[in-house]
Amino acid sequence: MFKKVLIANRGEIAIRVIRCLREHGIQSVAVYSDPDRDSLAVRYAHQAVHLPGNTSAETYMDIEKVLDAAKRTGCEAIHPGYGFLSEKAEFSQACRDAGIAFIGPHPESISSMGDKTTARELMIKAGVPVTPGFQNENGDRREALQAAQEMGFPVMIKASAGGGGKGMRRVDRAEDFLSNYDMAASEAKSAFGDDRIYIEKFIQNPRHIEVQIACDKHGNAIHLAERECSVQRRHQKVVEEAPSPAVTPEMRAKIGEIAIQAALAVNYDSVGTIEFLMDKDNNFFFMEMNTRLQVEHPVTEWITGVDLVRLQLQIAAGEKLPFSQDDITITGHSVECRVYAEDPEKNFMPSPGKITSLLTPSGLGVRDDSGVYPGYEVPIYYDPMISKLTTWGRDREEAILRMSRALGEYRVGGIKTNLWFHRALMQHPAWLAADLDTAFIERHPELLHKGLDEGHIEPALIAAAIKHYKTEARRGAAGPDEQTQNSSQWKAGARLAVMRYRSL
Amino acid sequence: MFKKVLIANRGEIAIRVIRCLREHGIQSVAVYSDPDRDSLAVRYAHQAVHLPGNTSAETYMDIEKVLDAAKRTGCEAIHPGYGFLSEKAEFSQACRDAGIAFIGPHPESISSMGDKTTARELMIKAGVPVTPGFQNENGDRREALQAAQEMGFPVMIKASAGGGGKGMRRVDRAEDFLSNYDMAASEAKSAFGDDRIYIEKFIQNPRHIEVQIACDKHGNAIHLAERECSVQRRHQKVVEEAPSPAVTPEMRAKIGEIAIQAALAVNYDSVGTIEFLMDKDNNFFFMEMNTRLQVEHPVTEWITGVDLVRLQLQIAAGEKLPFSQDDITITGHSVECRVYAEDPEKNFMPSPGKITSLLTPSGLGVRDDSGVYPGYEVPIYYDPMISKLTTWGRDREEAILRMSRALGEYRVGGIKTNLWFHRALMQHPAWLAADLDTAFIERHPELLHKGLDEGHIEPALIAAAIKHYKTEARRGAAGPDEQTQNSSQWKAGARLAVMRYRSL
Amino acid sequence: MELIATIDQNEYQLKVEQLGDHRFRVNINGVDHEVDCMEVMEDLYSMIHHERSYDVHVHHGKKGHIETHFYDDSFHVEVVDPMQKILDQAMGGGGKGPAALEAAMPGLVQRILVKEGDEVAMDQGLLVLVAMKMENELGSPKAGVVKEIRVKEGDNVESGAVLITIE
Amino acid sequence: MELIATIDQNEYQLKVEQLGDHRFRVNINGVDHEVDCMEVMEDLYSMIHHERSYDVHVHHGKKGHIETHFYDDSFHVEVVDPMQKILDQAMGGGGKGPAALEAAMPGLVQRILVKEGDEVAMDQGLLVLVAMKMENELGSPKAGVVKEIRVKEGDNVESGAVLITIE
Repeated sequence: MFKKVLIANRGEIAIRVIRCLREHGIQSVAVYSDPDRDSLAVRYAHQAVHLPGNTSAETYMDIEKVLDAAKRTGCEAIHPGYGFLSEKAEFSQACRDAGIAFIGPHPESISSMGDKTTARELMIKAGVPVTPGFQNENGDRREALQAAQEMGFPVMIKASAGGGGKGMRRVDRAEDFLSNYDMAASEAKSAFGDDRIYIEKFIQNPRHIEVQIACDKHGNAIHLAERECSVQRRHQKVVEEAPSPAVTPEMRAKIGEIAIQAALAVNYDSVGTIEFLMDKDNNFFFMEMNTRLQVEHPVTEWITGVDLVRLQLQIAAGEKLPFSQDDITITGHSVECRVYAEDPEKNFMPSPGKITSLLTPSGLGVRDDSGVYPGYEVPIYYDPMISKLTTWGRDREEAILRMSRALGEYRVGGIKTNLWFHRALMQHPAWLAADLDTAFIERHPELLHKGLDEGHIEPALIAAAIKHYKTEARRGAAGPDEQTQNSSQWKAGARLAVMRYRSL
Repeated sequence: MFKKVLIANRGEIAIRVIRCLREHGIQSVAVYSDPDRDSLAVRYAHQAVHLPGNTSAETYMDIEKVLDAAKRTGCEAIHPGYGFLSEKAEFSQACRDAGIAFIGPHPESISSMGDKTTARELMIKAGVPVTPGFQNENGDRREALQAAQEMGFPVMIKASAGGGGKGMRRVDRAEDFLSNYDMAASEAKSAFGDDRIYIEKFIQNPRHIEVQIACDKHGNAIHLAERECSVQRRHQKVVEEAPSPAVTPEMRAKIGEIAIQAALAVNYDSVGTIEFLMDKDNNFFFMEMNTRLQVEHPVTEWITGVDLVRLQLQIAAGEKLPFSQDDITITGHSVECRVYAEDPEKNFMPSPGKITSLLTPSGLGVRDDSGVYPGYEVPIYYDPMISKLTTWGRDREEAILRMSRALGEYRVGGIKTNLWFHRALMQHPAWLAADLDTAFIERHPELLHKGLDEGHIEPALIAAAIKHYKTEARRGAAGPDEQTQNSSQWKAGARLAVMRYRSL
Repeated sequence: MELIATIDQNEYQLKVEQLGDHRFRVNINGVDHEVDCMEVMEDLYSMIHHERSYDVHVHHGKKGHIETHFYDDSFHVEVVDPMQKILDQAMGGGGKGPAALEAAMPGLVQRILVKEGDEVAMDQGLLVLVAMKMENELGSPKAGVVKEIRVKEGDNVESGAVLITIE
Repeated sequence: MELIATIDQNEYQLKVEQLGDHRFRVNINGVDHEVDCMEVMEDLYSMIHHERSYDVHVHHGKKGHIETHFYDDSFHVEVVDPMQKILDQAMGGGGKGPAALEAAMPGLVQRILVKEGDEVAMDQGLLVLVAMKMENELGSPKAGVVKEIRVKEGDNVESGAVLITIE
């Protein structure tokens, strides 16, 4: 096994990887941008190398700087996390050239799967069902429009190099196509350094089902069941669960086998995920492969007991899979809520700032993968996810009830979060009935309205009155310079703001 | 199932129960003493009833006050937690008389098992192996001494009504017997309101092995494997694990069967624990039955996936056991470290005070059952346990490595804790080799010495120098009234203390 | 202290008095409520009212708005001093006069979608601000004419900065 | 600022200078160390020194003692000003003169085991204090004669209270 590993990432996933390294006596090296000097990752790692700059492009996505840090500190391997360099074939290649193990798949599989056209063709060849789509290689907007018209609206516009919802847009009418195309291309350029666009037929009311697979460098491959990620906002997953309530054991065996075929088609040699759309008739369509660890991997860890990061390390170190397919059993059910610094009432607008107080839930069947601590300032430069809360139960009902309980205990002061949205969701009849599709939130706008229980109006009035009273009392005691009600530097300036915010 | 339940307890176990009630839509009613107004239990419960007073006797152990609170708030059941009223047969009886369900066993089984002589006789009758012992019913010290001399020193002196190490003492020589007897009787009196003493042959270097059982009111009984609790300080468990590394599947089946027999001998109807001592030749001796939930129940929950508090509720509500023995499978291994506000270097002397900052660990396989939060003041009136940290792994090694990692992340400011002791323990060769007995800590005094890694001397000097520098800088800036270095009210007065502390 | 509070367009008359260290009397529409309210952490109140317990997080939103988060429920409460309320009504409410598009968070001005002098509708996109890895299209606070554009593409703006004014 | 620090009876000469907001220069036995040391929470330092990272909790023990807790290790460091050290040495150290048994935590005096005028050995039990549900037998700070017993059985004592003096 490796003796020292660099983590080319930040936030909760850097913590996730450092935890695993710590557990196995492997030295960890964090890299950090200017705003991340005070991050948990820096604090928990054995070593920390500064990458000067604020933006991703200057820091976590700068291949040369990252490799340089790994070489100087004597790392034998690099873990890319998700996002940033994790799905850049040239980074996997650069690691190989530098004689450093990339904890992820070999570059050829990343490029094959990263390019939507190649992936499509490979999948069709391997007998995997695919959705109609068009790769706009030359950047000709008119050609893209024509392809969209041929497959029929609605269509999805996606960044070819993308993932995580960035640069992704649904277009319902031909006249909206070009403006959306431009914006997606521009976002793709800034997020991935690649403005190529992929157009895909939009499947109505699909469920998002994905299969976790793991392949070693010796030709062994297993799947670790599926996850369902149908609850999305801004085309990004916000709640996930495993197993999917819509998948029967027979379907699981079948899509597991298809997923393994898909991975073997590119000689895959790490953990990865095959994403499918499932239509109302239980047909599966290959969407894409994520050639990396997923944000939502903890739900799979809960139901299988497998440490997926440890498995990644073992595979990257050349070890054989320690499990056969028969060793993988599913126990119970797990749900994940992504906790974001954002305002669900304002179309999930990010809400960076200082976390003035923090209470995280725990107890039986609760896991919180967090990247923050009390006093930490959520920076404006990166994704606003602050933690992933997951629960486990003997069945879906117990996992959901436990999630409701855990969300109740979760308290974040100083910034807005989506915790109350998750609480409302966990009590929603359609969610409880597992009546899901990727437009779930749009179909249920009542989730975005606060105040469920009339019995709480009186205590809400009392608490607000006392808060107002205390604030005024403090204001009276303080000098004029200290009359700011919010402790965050960002918030201070925003008191007078009348900014209007609209969904894209 | 019940609609409303009162929790006649405090601290982490009150939280544990409230969490379970919250998950199942049952209203929770907390009771609280004066110092516990700001406790987490009050905050998390639906209702909170004040029991005026500071001491346990005035509050949590006052049967009348507790029952009164339950009646006034319309509770259908009372959960006693552990300690306090949990093993008082008269409380179980009083609940029965008041028509309130006691979430624990019926009073007859508590009194049978609570009285060591009766329990012994019942066990001998049921074919359960027991240790030689003597119940001093009439309080005659001389008679007790004679019995001790007959069974041969060393002997253990225990509170007949007791548990949790209170009033428990080992005596090696006849001349030390009477003074220890008196002190034990006095502690027993103040802790349990009952000064009767039980004398028992001391088994040399035993392991403490206990079996978790569950019986419903319909005659069904199962066991949920064993826990090992050999690492003790002051005769109190400090680290526990499940399953025991010394127990083979064959032994497990055998002692599981014995434990079920023991429980059936008193028509037991709740969850409970049969404690055994295991000598070097793998002989088991019945020690006692704990007719309640144990502190260390989470390790069993980790390896079986069973929510033991939910099971208690189901049984108390008259439901049948939802599992048969065959449904109970053991997956992986779990370890618990009890986190105390105490100073291991001063013979684990309690260290109450204000928690100025708090970071608790999380992530894969980590559970923290805590009763505190940042800013909370650990009161001087009750047990100084602030949380129970448990981890799970696919095997013992992974669980221990994960515990080491989790302990590293755990940060408590303002009070002393035993976290560094646990960290040293988790790296100790004898612990790793599972070479355990109840005198483990005495045999390994090196565990009580700080500073393992020479490489940390330089950073320790640097940090201490900067801390001293900052403190002096603040002292310079502050007025003379603010020069107290410690924020706790208790600590402030202790700065000049030269108190000497000696083990009992 | 007298206050007017609004939840979901229902208005309540409030009166607050502090009786002790953590005891308050709050009068709602003429009915007194005595509560035991401890601030256990910053902005986190442990409130006991008739033996019912509430662990409530109070969070200042925009001016006068207080979010109250309970264990399993959340409310928006708008709180104003009666004097302020009268003043606001005298001003005739919003909608008239010039308005400013401000940045509620710091970010990078990626594209400006209008020119000075353009006529714009309410909510029409004026500017794209990149913040926290998302493109946020900011809409006009009112219908009117773009008076002044105070930033240019590529500018980094602080929170609260006036970006564009509309008349 | 110059200091003398002791770990496990090894003495170190230290010098501390603050270079910037969270930059310090600490000289240990003549060798300079420049460190980046941020106080991320109260008494919790994130320290980077030659690209090695330490998350260290510093905790004041008894006078001049600082506990440093790392992720996987803990140390006791005794820190004194050189001037204080000289003063202490001039005083001839401990062991002579009267000594007081004080309560390091609040509790209830359950039993007093000696009388005034008794001769006691070092560490001999003087008094039983009940605190946090445990009986704690407090031993004599030195060998000598019990001069004054300032408490009686049943007393509740505060932390720091002098219980018994020994001469």
